[in-house]
Amino acid sequence: MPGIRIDKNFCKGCELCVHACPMQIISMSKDINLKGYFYARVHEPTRCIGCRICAITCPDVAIQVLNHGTQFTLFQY
Amino acid sequence: MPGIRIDKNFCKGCELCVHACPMQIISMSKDINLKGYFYARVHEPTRCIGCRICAITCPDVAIQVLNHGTQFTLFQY
Amino acid sequence: MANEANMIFARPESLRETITHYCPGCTHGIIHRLVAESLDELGLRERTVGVAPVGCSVLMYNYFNCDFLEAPHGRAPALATGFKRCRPDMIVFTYQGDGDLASIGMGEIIHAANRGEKFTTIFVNNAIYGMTGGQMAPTTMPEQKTTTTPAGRDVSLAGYPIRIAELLATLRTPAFVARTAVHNPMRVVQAKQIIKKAFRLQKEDRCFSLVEVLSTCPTNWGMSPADSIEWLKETMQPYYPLGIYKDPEKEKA
Amino acid sequence: MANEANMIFARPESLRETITHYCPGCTHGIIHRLVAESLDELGLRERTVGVAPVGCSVLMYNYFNCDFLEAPHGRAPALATGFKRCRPDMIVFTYQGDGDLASIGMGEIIHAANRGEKFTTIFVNNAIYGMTGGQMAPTTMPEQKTTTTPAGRDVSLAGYPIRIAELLATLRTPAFVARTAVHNPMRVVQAKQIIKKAFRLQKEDRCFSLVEVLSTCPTNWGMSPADSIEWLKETMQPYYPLGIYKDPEKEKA
Amino acid sequence: MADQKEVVFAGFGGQGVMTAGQLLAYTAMEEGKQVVWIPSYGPEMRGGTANCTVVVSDSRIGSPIINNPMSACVFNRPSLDKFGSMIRKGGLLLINSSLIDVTSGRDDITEMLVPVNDIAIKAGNAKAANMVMLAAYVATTGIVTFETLKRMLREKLGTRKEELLEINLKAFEEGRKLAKKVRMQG
Amino acid sequence: MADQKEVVFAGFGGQGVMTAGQLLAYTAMEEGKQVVWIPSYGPEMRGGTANCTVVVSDSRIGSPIINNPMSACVFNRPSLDKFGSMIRKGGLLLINSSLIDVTSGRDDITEMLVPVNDIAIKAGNAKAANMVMLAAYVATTGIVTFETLKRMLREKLGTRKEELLEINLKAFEEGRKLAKKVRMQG
Amino acid sequence: MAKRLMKGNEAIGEAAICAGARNYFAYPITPQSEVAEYLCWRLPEVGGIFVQAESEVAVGNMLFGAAASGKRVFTTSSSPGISLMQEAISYMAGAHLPAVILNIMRGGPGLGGILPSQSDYFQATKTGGHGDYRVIVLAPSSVQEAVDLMILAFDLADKYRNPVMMIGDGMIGQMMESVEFPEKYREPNKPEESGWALTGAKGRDSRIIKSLFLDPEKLEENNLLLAEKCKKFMANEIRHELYKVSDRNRILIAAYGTMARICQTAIDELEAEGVSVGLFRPISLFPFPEKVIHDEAVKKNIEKVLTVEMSVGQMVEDIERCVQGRKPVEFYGRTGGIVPTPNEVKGKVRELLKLTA
Amino acid sequence: MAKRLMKGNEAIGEAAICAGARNYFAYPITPQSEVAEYLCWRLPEVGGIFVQAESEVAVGNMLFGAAASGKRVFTTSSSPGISLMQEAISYMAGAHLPAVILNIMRGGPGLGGILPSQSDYFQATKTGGHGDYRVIVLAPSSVQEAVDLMILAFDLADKYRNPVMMIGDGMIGQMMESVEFPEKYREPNKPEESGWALTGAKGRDSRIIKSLFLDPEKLEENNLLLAEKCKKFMANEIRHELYKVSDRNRILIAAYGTMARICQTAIDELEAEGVSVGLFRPISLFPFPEKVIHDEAVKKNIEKVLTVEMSVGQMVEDIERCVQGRKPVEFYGRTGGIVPTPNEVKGKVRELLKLTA
Ligand SMILES: Cc1ncc(C[n+]2csc(CCOP(=O)(O)OP(=O)(O)O)c2C)c(N)n1
Ligand SMILES: Cc1ncc(C[n+]2csc(CCOP(=O)(O)OP(=O)(O)O)c2C)c(N)n1
Ligand code: SF4
Ligand code: SF4
Ligand code: SF4
Ligand code: SF4
Ligand code: SF4
Ligand code: SF4
Ligand SMILES: [Mg+2]
Ligand SMILES: [Mg+2]
Repeated sequence: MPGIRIDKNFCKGCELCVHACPMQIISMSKDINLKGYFYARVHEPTRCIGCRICAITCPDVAIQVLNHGTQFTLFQY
Repeated sequence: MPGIRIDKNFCKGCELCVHACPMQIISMSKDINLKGYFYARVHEPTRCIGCRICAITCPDVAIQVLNHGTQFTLFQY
Repeated sequence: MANEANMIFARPESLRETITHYCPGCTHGIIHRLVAESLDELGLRERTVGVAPVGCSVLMYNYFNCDFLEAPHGRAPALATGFKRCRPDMIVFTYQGDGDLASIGMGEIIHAANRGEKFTTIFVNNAIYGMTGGQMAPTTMPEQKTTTTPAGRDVSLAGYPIRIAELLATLRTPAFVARTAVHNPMRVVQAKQIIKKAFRLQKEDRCFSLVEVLSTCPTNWGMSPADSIEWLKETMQPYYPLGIYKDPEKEKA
Repeated sequence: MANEANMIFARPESLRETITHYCPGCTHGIIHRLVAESLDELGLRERTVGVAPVGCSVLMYNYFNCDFLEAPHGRAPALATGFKRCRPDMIVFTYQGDGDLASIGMGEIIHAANRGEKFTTIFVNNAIYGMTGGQMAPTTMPEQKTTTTPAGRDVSLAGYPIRIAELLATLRTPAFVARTAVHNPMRVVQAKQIIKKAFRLQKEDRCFSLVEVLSTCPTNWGMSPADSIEWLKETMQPYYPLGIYKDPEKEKA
Repeated sequence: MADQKEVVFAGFGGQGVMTAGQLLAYTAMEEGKQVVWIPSYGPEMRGGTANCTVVVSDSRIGSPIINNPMSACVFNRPSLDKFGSMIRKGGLLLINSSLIDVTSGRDDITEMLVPVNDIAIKAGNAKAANMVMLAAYVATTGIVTFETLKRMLREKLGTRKEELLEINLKAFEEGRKLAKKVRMQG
Repeated sequence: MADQKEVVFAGFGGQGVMTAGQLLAYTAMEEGKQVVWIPSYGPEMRGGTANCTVVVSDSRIGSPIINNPMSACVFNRPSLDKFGSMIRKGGLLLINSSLIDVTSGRDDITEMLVPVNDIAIKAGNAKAANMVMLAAYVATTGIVTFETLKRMLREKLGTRKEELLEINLKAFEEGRKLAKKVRMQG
Repeated sequence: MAKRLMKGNEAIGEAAICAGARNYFAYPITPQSEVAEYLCWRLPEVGGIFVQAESEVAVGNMLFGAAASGKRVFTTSSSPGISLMQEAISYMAGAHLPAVILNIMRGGPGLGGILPSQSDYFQATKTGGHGDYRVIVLAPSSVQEAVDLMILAFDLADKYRNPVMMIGDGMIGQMMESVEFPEKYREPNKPEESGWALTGAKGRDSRIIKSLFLDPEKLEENNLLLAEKCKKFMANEIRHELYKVSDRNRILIAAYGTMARICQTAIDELEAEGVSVGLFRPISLFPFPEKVIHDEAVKKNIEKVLTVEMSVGQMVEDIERCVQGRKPVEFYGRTGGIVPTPNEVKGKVRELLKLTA
Repeated sequence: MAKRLMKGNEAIGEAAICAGARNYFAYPITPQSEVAEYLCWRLPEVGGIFVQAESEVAVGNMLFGAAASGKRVFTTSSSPGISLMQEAISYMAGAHLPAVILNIMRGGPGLGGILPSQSDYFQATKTGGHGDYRVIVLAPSSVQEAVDLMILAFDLADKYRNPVMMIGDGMIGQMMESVEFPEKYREPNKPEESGWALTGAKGRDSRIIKSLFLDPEKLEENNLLLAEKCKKFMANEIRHELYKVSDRNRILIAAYGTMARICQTAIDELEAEGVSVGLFRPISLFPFPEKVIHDEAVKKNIEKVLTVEMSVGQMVEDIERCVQGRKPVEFYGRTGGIVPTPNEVKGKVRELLKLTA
C-alpha cells in the first residue's frame, strides 16, 4: 500500500502539496512545528495512490513516498 | 565644369579614391606631403564628371567636389 | 519503519538533510532538488563544483553535498569559466537569479555562452530581486509593483522584461538553451528532464548549457504560495514561453 | 578660387578641419563624416553631446565640433544614459568600437537598449582591437589571425563572432537597429541614410537607435586599404548581413 | 545618562516589534525627548527573529548600541533567551506569555508575564499583540503619556484605516489594564 | 658610468629604428656587456615617431632613462629636432641625410651626415636603411665588433630569410665604409 | 522646520533633494536599499529622476555622464558596490566632475556580511581607484549630521569640481533619529551658469570633458591641478569635533562615525568613575585633521592615543602618521558587524591605564 | 641557463611558466598587452591555457574561479584594468585564495596616459577593494628582478593563500634587459595535495570556498585570520635593498621600482661630486619595511629623508608614518608619464642641502 511521510520540521506550511494532491488527502495541522509553521499532514492515508505529486511539488523536500509494490507509475521521473 | 580639389596635407595616400573614381582620373603623386605620404592628385581634371564618388570614399575628407552647374546627380546624398 | 527499498521518492544524495532558509512556498527549493537529482542520476556529485550567486540562493552551498564556490554578484559565469578551464575533467554549474544573471551579470553570461564554456547554468527567473527585499529586476513584468517601482514597472522608463533564453539562443556558438517552469507537477517533471539533459551534455563534453526556470517569490510578490503559482502561470508564462531554444542535438540532425 | 556656391561636396560643419590620427585608409574617418553630416543636416550640432569610447576613436572629440564626453572603456552607454536622463532636450550619441561595445561594454549596451534610452549608438565593427595593437575581439572572424590568436581564432576555444545587431534586435523594447558598411560608395550612401535616420528618430524623441557599421583596420589586419575593403566584403559581410533589424516605424505599420 | 531609558522589542519577523518600537519613538519625540530607534537588521532574506531598540533621553544620546538595556519586551522564546540575560540589574522584562511558557529565571529584575496574543485576539485582531505589549510597557514605565501615544497612532495610521485604529486603541486599553494588574501583583 | 655608452635611434614608425636598437643590444649582450634597450612607446595607436635608447655598460646599469645620451642616430627631421639638442657635449650625432637637409647647428658634438636611405636602395632594399645606420654607428664607435653583429643578425633572421640576410649584410658593409669616409672627413 | 523621526537612509535621500539634487542612480544593496526605495517615489514628486542601473559599474558611469550635465547628481551603495565604482570615480576625479557618493559600509572583504562596519576607510581616503586623485570623505555620526553633511557634500563637490564621498556604517542608514531639514530647499543648479558643463556648442566653442592626456606634460598639468585641489581641501575643508577634551585627559580616543558616539558614552561613564578621557572625532576623513590630532596628542597628560574602529585597523595608520611617535598609538577594533560596546571601550581604556574595573 | 635579452612583459610571462603557473586570464591594455601576446602561444607549448576575457571584471572573477582549483593562476593588467578587479580581489582575499596579479602602471587617474607611472601605490598597498584585507605587494626595479619576484609571488601566494600583487611602471614592461631563468622550471601544483582546493567531494566532505559569513562572530573570525596573515607578512616577508647607505649620508632617498634605479644613478653622480646620499628601496611595498626605514632615517648625519616617486606623493605617507617625525620627510615627484631624470633628483638633493649645482 502506498503512502507518504512528511517530515514536519522540514515543512514550512506553504500548502502547495495540499493543492497538488489529486486525492485531496493532505491538509494542514493545527499545531506548529519548531520553526512556527502549521505543517502539512495526511488526513486520509489509506486513499494515497503513491503518485508522488505531493513530493514533486514540495519545495522543501519534506515528503517521502513509499510504494508497497502494487502501484502504477504516472510518469517517469 | 565639375572638378575636385584634394587637400594634399589631409591626404594619407590610402589610394581608395584612386580605385573608386569611375573615370580613373586620380593617381598618386611622386612627392610626399608634410606627414610623409604620397598624396592623391587628379591627372585628367577635364574628364571629371563631378560624381562625388572619390569624396564619399575618402576617409580623410581630403576631397572637395565642385560642380559648375552642368552635371547630373548620380544619387541623393 | 517502512522498508526503505520501497521508497519511490526521497531526498537525493546530492542534497544535504538541512532545512533551508527559503520562504514557505519559494520554488528555489524545487529547483535545488531537480539539480541534485540530476547530479545523482548522472553520477556526477563527486566531481561537481557548484558556483553560488549572490541572491536568495547564496547559501545553497550549505544545502548541496558537493564542492562549492561562492561568487560575487553576477560573476558566477566568470568563476565557472576560470575553474572549468583549469579542470575540464570536472562538472561545473552556476545557479543564478535574474538580478544576478540578467542585470549585473549580463556581460559575463553572454560571453561565457558565446565562448562555449562547457558548464551548466541554472537561471532562476522570479521576476524580482528576492534577497534585497523586492526591487525591480530586468525580468520584472510590465506594471508589476516592486519596492523600486511602487506604481508598477513603467516600460517607458525601464523598458520591457529581458528574455534571457531568447537572447542567448541568437548566439552562433553551439549551446543548449531552454526555458522551463516549476509551477505544477507536470512542469516540474519536464524541468527535471531538461535540467538533466543540460548536465548530460556537459558530462559528454558537448557545450555550454543554460536552463531558465520560471520561479516564484511569494514574499516579495506579496502573495500566498498558491497565488504565486497562479500569477506565474497567468502573467509570466505568456511573456516567457517555455521551450527549448537551442539544442546541439537538433542542430546536428 | 572656385565659387563656393558650387561646392557639391565639402567638409561638414560638425567636423573640425583637423588631420586625424587614423591610419591611411581606416574607415573610421568615413563614419565620422557620416555622423557629422547627419548632425549638420538635421540641425543638431549645437545641442549634441558625443560620448567617445576607448579605442582608436578615443580622440574623436578633437575632430568633432560639438560637446564631448570621454568614457571609460565600454561604458559609453552608461554615460549617455546618465547625461540624457539629465538633459532629455539634448541629442546624445555614443561611438564605440567592437572591443568597447561588444566585449567589455556588453552589459551596458544591452541594458541601455533595453531601457529604451533615447540616444544613438554608432557601433564600429572592425573585427579587432585596433588601438591596443590588434588583439582578438568578440567580433573577430573564425580563423582570423590577431596578436592574441596568432594561429587564427579557434572557435572551439573562443566561440563564434558575436553579432550585435541581431542580439539587440531580439529585445522587446522598441528601438532602431541596423547594420551597414562603408566599403564602397553605394554602401557609404546607404550608411549615411541609416545613420541619419537613427539621429532623426532621436530628434523625434522616439527610441534608442544603434547602427552597426562594418569598418576596416588595414594596420592590424596587415593589409593595404584596398585589400582591406575586399576582405571586409568577402569575409565579414557574409557573416554580418547588412540590413535593418528593428525599426519602430515598421513596427507601427 | 541618568535620564536615559532604553527598551528592546524582540520577536518573530511578523509580530510587529519594529512598529511598536517606532511608535514609541515617535511618541517620545513628540513629547520633546531625544530618541534613537535602531533595528538589528538581519541577513538579506526573510524569516528569523527581529528586534529593535528604542533609546529615549532628555539629552543628547551617545551610543545607539546598548550593552544592557533597561527594559525588554520579548514576544517569543528565542528573544527571551537572547535578551533575558542582557537586561540591566533592576530592569524590566515583559514576556509574551501567550507564546512563552518559561521565564528568565533572574531575580534581580522585574518580570511581567503578559499574554499579549490572547488579549489581542480578544480585542479583535491577533496582529494587535504588539500594541498590547507596547501599552503594557508604557503603562508600567510611564515613559510617555497615553494621550500622545494615541495621537501618534492616529497620525501614523492616517484616516483611511479607521477600523484598524479602533482595534489598536482597544489593544492599548487592554494592555494598559494588564500592566496595572501585573504591577499590583508584583 | 665611465664605461657606459648610450645611443638613441629615432625616426618614423616604419623606419626600423627599434630593430636597429635591439640588434645592437643583442650584440652587446653577446659580447658580455650589460644592456638595456628601452622604447619610448607612443600612444595606443599607429603613426608618429618612434625611438629607442640602448645603454651598454661593463657594470650594472642604473637609470634606464638617459638625460643626455652620448650618441643619437636620427632618421627624420622631427627626431633631429628632438634629440639633436639632447646629446651630451662631446657626443656623436648621425643624421640621415637622405631625408634631412639640415644639421643640428651644434659645434660641441661630432656630426655625421649619412644618406642611409639612398645607400640602402643601392644595396637592394630601401628597408635596410636602419642597418646602414647601425653599421655606420658601430663602425664609428667600435661599441661592438662587426663579427658579433653579423652573427647576431644571422641568428635573429634565422635560416628562412637568406635573401634578406644578404641585403642586410650588404647594408652593413656600405654603412661601415661610409662611417670611415665620414670620419676621415670629420 | 519641524522635527521628523526618520531612518538614516531616508533622511539622506531627503537631504539630497534639499540640496537641489534631482538625479539619482543606484543599484540595490543591503543595508542601503531604502535610499532608492524612498527616492523612487519621492524624486518624481519634485521633478527628479531615479534610474535603477544594471550594476554598480553602470551606476558609476551613469553618474559620470550625468555629472557632465552640470546638475547635482548622486548615488548610494555599500561596500562591494563601491568597489565596482572605483574606475568611474577615478575617471570623474580626473575629469573634474562633481558627484556625491554615499557608502553605507558593511562587513567585508568579499561578500562578508551586512552588519555595520568601518572597513572601507582605506578605500575611501586613499582612493581605491588608480592614479593620483583624492576625494573628500565625510563621516557623520548621527542621522542629523548625515543630513547636514549630505548637503555640504553637494556644495563641496560643486566648489571643487571633485567627487565627494560620505561614508557611514550600517547603523547610520538603519537607525531612526529626529532630524530637521533647512527651511529653504535649494533650487537645482543651472548648468548654463557652470562655465564647464556640456550644454551644447551653441554660440561657444565645443567643450570636452575627459581624463585622457596623451601628452605627458598635459597629464602632469592635470595631476598638479588635482594636487592643488588637495591642498585646498587641507586648507579649507578640515572638519572635526572634540569631546570632553581637557588637560586632565589621560587617554585621547580617536574614532569617527557612530563609533565615536559609542566612545562618547564610554567617556561619560569613565568620567563618572573618575577617569578623564577625551575624544577626537574627525568629520572629514580626507582631508584628515592632521594638525588637530597631533596637537591634542602631544598634550602633557595624555599617556596614550587609543584609536577605536569597526575594522582591524585602518584609520589608525593615519593617526600614527600624524602623532609622529610623540605618544604611543593603541588600537581597539571589532569587525564583521560586531559593534564595540561602550563597555568594551571602557575595558580597553582601563587596560591601557592598568586600572582594574 | 643562458642569458636572454628579453622585454620585461615577455620575461614576466616566461617567469610565470617557470613558477609552474599554467593558467592565465587577461584583457588587453597598454603597456602590458605583450604579456598576453607572448603567453597566447607560449602557454599552449607547455600545456597551459590562456583565456582572453571580455573585461577586467571578468578577468578578476575568472582568476577567482581558477584559483579555487588549486592550480597556480595569474593575470596582468594596467591601472584602469586593475581598478575593475577590486571587487574580485577583495573576494579572493576574503576566501583565502592564492593568485598573482601584475599591474604595469600607467599615468592616471581615469584614462590618463600610457606612459610610466607609480600612482597606484595606494590602491595596491592600502587595497582598493572593500573590507579588511591586505595583499602582498612586490616592486621590481629591473627585468631580472621582475622575473625573480614573479616566481616568488607565486610561492608567497600559495604559502599564505592570499593574492599577491606585483607592480611596476611601464618601463619594467617595455624595456629589454638580459635575464636568466632558473635551470629547473617548477612543476605545476597538484591540487589534490592542497588540502583546500575544490577537487570534488569524493571520499571527503564537500568543501566550500566563500567570503560570506552572515554570523558576525564568524565574519570576525575570518577577519582575524586575515589580520593574522598580515602579521606574518610583517614578520617574514619584508624585503628591501639599501644602496650606498653609510654613516656619511646626509640625505636618505626612499624610492622603489625603476625610480630607485634612476636615483641610484643620481646617487653615483652625487658621490662623484662629494655629496653622500644613500638609497632605501623597499622591494615589498606591503609589508612595508617600516623598521628599516625608521632605523636608517634616524642615523645621525641624515639631515632629510627624500621620497622620490612617479606620482604626486603616495609612498611618502608611509615614509612619514615610519620616520615618526625623527627627520623631515621631503618629496619629489613627477607624474603623468614624465620620468624624473637623475638630473632632477640631483637638483632636488642639492636644493635640500642648499648646495649650488
Ligand atoms: C556588487 C553587489 N551589488 C549588489 C548586491 C546586493 N544584492 C544581493 S542579492 C541581489 C539581487 C538578488 O536578486 P536575484 O539575483 O534575482 O536573486 P533572488 O534573490 O531573486 O533569487 C542584490 C542586488 C551585492 N551583494 N553585491
Ligand atoms: C578598462 C580598460 N581596459 C582596457 C583598456 C585598453 N584598451 C584601449 S582601447 C581597447 C580596445 C579597442 O578596440 P575597439 O573597441 O574594437 O576599437 P578600435 O580601436 O578597434 O576602433 C582596449 C582593450 C582600457 N583603456 N581600459
Ligand atoms: S503520493 Fe499522490 S496521492 Fe499520495 S499524498 Fe502524495 S499526492 Fe496525494
Ligand atoms: S509542500 Fe512541503 S513545505 Fe509545503 S506544506 Fe506541503 S509538505 Fe509542507
Ligand atoms: S568626382 Fe567622380 S569623376 Fe571626378 S574625380 Fe571624383 S570620382 Fe572621379
Ligand atoms: S581617399 Fe583621400 S586620403 Fe585616400 S588617397 Fe584619396 S584623397 Fe588621399
Ligand atoms: S525572498 Fe522570494 S526568492 Fe527569496 S527565499 Fe523568499 S520567496 Fe524565495
Ligand atoms: S589601428 Fe586600425 S582602427 Fe585604428 S586607426 Fe589604424 S586602421 Fe584604423
Ligand atoms: Mg530574482
Ligand atoms: Mg575594433
